[in-house]
Amino acid sequence: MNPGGYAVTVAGPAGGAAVWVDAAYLLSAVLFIAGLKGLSHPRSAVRGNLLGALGMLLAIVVTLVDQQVMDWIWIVAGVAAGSVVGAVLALTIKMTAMPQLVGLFNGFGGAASILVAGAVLIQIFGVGLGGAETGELQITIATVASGLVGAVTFFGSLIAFGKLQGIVTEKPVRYPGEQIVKILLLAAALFVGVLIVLDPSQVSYYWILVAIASVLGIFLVIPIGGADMPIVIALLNSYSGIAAAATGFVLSNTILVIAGSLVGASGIILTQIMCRAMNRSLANVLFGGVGAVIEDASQGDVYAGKVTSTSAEEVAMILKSAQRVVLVPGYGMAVARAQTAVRQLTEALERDGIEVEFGIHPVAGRMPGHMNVLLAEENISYDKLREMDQINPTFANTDVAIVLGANDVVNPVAREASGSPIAGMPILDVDKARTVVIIKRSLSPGFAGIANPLFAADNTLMFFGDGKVAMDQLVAAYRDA
Amino acid sequence: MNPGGYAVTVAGPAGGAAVWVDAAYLLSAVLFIAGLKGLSHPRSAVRGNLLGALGMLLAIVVTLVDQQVMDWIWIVAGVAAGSVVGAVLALTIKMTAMPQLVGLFNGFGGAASILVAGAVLIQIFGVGLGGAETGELQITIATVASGLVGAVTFFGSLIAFGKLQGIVTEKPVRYPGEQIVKILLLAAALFVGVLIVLDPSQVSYYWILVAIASVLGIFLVIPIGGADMPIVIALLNSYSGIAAAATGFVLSNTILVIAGSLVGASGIILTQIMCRAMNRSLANVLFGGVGAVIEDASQGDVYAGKVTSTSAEEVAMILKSAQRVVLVPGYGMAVARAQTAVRQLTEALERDGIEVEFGIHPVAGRMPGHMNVLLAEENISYDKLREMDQINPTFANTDVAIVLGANDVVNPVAREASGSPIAGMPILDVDKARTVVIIKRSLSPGFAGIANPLFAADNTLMFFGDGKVAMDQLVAAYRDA
Amino acid sequence: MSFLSILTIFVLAVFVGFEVITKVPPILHTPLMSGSNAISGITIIGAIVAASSGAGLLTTVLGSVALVFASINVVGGFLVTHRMLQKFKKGGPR
Amino acid sequence: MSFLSILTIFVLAVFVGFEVITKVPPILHTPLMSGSNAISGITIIGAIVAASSGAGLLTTVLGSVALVFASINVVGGFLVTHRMLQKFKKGGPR
Ligand SMILES: NC(=O)c1ccc[n+]([C@@H]2O[C@H](COP(=O)([O-])OP(=O)(O)OC[C@H]3O[C@@H](n4cnc5c(N)ncnc54)[C@H](OP(=O)(O)O)[C@@H]3O)[C@@H](O)[C@H]2O)c1
Ligand SMILES: NC(=O)c1ccc[n+]([C@@H]2O[C@H](COP(=O)([O-])OP(=O)(O)OC[C@H]3O[C@@H](n4cnc5c(N)ncnc54)[C@H](OP(=O)(O)O)[C@@H]3O)[C@@H](O)[C@H]2O)c1
Repeated sequence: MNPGGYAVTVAGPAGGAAVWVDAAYLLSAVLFIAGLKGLSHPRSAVRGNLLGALGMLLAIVVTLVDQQVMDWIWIVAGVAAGSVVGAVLALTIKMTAMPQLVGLFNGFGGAASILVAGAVLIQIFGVGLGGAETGELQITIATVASGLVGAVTFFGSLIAFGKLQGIVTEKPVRYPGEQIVKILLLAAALFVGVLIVLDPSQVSYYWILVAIASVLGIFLVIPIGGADMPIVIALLNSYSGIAAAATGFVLSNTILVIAGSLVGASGIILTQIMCRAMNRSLANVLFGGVGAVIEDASQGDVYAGKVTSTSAEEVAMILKSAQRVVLVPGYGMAVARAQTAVRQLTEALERDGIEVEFGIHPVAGRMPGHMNVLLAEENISYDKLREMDQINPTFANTDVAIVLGANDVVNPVAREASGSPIAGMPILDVDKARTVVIIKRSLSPGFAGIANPLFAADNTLMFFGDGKVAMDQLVAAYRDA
Repeated sequence: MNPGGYAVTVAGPAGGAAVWVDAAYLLSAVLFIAGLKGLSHPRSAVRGNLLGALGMLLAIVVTLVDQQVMDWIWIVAGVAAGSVVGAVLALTIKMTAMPQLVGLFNGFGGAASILVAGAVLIQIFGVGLGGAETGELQITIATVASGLVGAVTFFGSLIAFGKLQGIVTEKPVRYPGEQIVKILLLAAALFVGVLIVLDPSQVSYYWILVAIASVLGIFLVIPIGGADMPIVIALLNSYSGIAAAATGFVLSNTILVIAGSLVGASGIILTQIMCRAMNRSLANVLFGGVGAVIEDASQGDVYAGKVTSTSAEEVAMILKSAQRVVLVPGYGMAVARAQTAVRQLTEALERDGIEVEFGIHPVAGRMPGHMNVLLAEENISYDKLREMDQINPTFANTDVAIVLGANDVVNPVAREASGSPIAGMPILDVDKARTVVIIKRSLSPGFAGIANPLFAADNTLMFFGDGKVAMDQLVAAYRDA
Repeated sequence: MSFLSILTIFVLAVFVGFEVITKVPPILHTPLMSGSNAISGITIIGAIVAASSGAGLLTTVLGSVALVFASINVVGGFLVTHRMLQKFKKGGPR
Repeated sequence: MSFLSILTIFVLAVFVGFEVITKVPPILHTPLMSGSNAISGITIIGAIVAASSGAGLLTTVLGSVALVFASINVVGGFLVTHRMLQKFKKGGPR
């Protein structure tokens, strides 16, 4: 139906596209959706990702053919440079560094949105080419959205990357008046945005907007602790989708809108899942500043004289007589890169007919599903990686639960309705197992900064040491035993 | 993006709609989707249906306001007449007649599509008003689709209604060359369709198309047996959605397209679910002609001397000492209208602390979910209505399974990989219960026309009689016992 | 609206339909059937457009008859679905 | 394309996204994150349009730089997702 009251047919860069281009875009949208549907099972996931890549290739090729490309050299050079960098990064990165890599890629997507929206603005309103008699409002508002969200995404992602990579301090950087500063920055950005909408020919305003939004992006992420970065990255992932969709509104391009909104939805859902698994609100993550390690005065009291420490040999003996062992990995396994030793122990146990399963908490590690990726890399069957709801009822029949570098996700304090930061967070009930072996370097707390009474429980043995070293010792001891 | 090669901006009746109309249509599309999402749980289902109705109301009101209505009298009269008829039918129909009612409503939707597409064709190409310089192809093809699918839906639904209501013979009407007749009719319809596309000003061709498609609709459904009507209705439901979507393409109206495709998807999915639950292909249902009662010669052998019949008093005694009873209703319960007695028995049993659950096979009765509706009408909690996968593991701990007017869905022959018509159909494993009581009028077979060895099993008691009469007797006997 | 935008909307709506409907449990399949059937009465919009186009008596009559059919479908469909759904209750029979 | 058709497409795509993504199991959440991130590199289409518009050196340069960023996102994203997903195998470690 042709809107009569408010005609918004977009002239501008994409005005002359033929029907076959739109048809190809529709096909690639279907490929993206099919690709994401493929991710609903490990069996179909590889093919799903390939379908997504195919959709992208189709969209790119069609666009290249459709555009009367003037300077092929620019296009070729840009794509070639980007592809090489992307491929090298993707192929050389360690699996443990996956969170920061996704964050970085994410930022680049945001940067691209800023630049594209800026270029379109210049083209339509600055240079005067193309001409936008109608639909100015859609274009200008969408451009402002692209620039704002894109810049927050780019700089926010860079900070998140820096925090995870250790370039920027992991600690939450907090200061008085923090929230006010952020609100002022946002208000300033919106004000400039309105100016642009009112007079889009002032192209320089756009860059001012981008500058303010960049600072906002930095100020939004810097006060958040390193352990919360996964949530930030998921949220920024959603933003990068929104920025792409906004760019789609700028260009009246369906494939940008569809792909962008798919990604926007995906990021929001992952963010929600993580928040729910930690029993925290998103607002608390973004503005609450949990993540500072609070010194817990009562720690001495909790553990005093009740902690039993153990050795590789003792654990190996206990394992020899076990029938069912559950391994619970956490952030410490990723830090220590102990996953190879985990696989070796699993193989050794299974050779003796012992049943081995893994209990994976949804927020164990640094990213949702992080443990699964690390263990999958070691060729451990995804059948053995059990979600919280599946593994919890089985701890009662488990002889040994080995907790490797996990802390908060097994802290029974979460079950008590107290005022502790993790109260109400669903946990893995390892304490129900006959024997619990905890491998970590010290009695120091995990991310939430609170003591863990599990360490002092009667059926708990503490095996102190670096995750990898301890697991290697354990594998050797088990083989000798 | 404005397609350049093939401009299809639709002039015609809907050409002048304002942006707020489209916005309202988008809102009602969202309401439809939210409404269907509400149907994912009984808790939210009532609200979901109301949301859907609200979406419809919004769309109607907006359209009325937007159209420069000439003759209000026509509109008011039409809506009033239809609403009264619809309301009376909806409020007076017996729940057991639900399948035919849905079939009838469905047919009316198809009829509306025929008439609307025809009116648009006359308006644009016949009278010359509106004028369709561009986009003829979209309009004409969509009109042909509306007329063809709408007419098949209308007359197919009428026949399905007639079969379920007993007006048309329930038996599959088969004759030599049946498939060829259908193919010729379809070919003729398509040929006329092509003529219309080539020269849309020949409006009379449209009515020829509708006439042929109507005959096709009748010939498609009449050879199918009465018991397969639910599948036919689900499929025609899908068709009515497709016809609405096609009308949407005729009018370039988004809400018709969206609502139509939602319904199209829904019907197809229900069709698939039913076919899978019967382990038959859709082609087999539509063209295979199962449903004729095949006389089974070996029936006598199966039952000879092995059937134990029982009385209400004996069953009541057995129930008295039971701890867990599972009721398995089937088509016979609906025919006999025995559901009130079922509720009374349930209440009596529960008063004595006996656990009662219901095992509902996905294709028990005449419609997917049919048993659930009948039992819900009796205020039986949906918690107690168990799906096949949930109830099957519990039969081993069940003292008495009462099978009320069900046959094929409990026939153990289905488990054997033989050549029987129901081989491979998943069934309810009532034979695993300690005692099985089967209430039916005779030893005659169910819809699939094959003998049921369960009737002759050692732990089976046959309680012969009409479902309602038998249940009433049973309730009385149980109260007296 | 261009053919391809409407086609895109169609394809996306089919995806939404498939995803949403596959989540409906078997217990609600009959209400789903009658409820989605009521939604297919959306043709009523087309009927209003046709009946009020003023393009001649014939189209007005056709549109009005379509209006009767579509109204039966819509009103009857939503009402009967409501009647059914109201019965679905949790908790024992009283 | 009218604003409302594009808005309609947006809304439907968000619905499809929510429905499809909620079906992804936790085990695949990391690949989902990197894979959907790769899809957000669709801005590469916009970059091509901008870089090839011929509206002046400035837009060409902006477009080309955007092209570099977007290509990193796309190529890196799909590749790293592929690398991860290949590891997910059923059956014991060999
Ligand atoms: N995964 C996500 O998506 C996500 C997102 C946001 C927040 N979080 C938060 O992150 C936390 C994750 O829980 P978690 O149990 O996995 O981790 P955690 O509670 O942070 O505990 C990790 C433990 O690993 C130990 N560790 C560190 N380096 C080690 C090494 N080299 N060798 C052995 N042990 C080492 C530490 O103890 P020592 O220092 O004594 O060795 C620490 O107690 C939760 O609080 C969760 O809310 C997760
Ligand atoms: N639900 C669906 O969506 C659907 C769709 C298509 C096909 N079907 C087919 O329909 C069949 C449904 O299975 P079902 O087990 O429910 O039914 P069934 O196998 O057709 O058996 C129904 C039984 O009810 C008995 N009965 C009939 N009237 C009765 C009365 N007044 N009182 C007591 N008993 C009475 C009949 O035995 P007597 O004559 O001895 O009394 C008959 O054996 C399946 O074969 C299925 O494939 C269902």
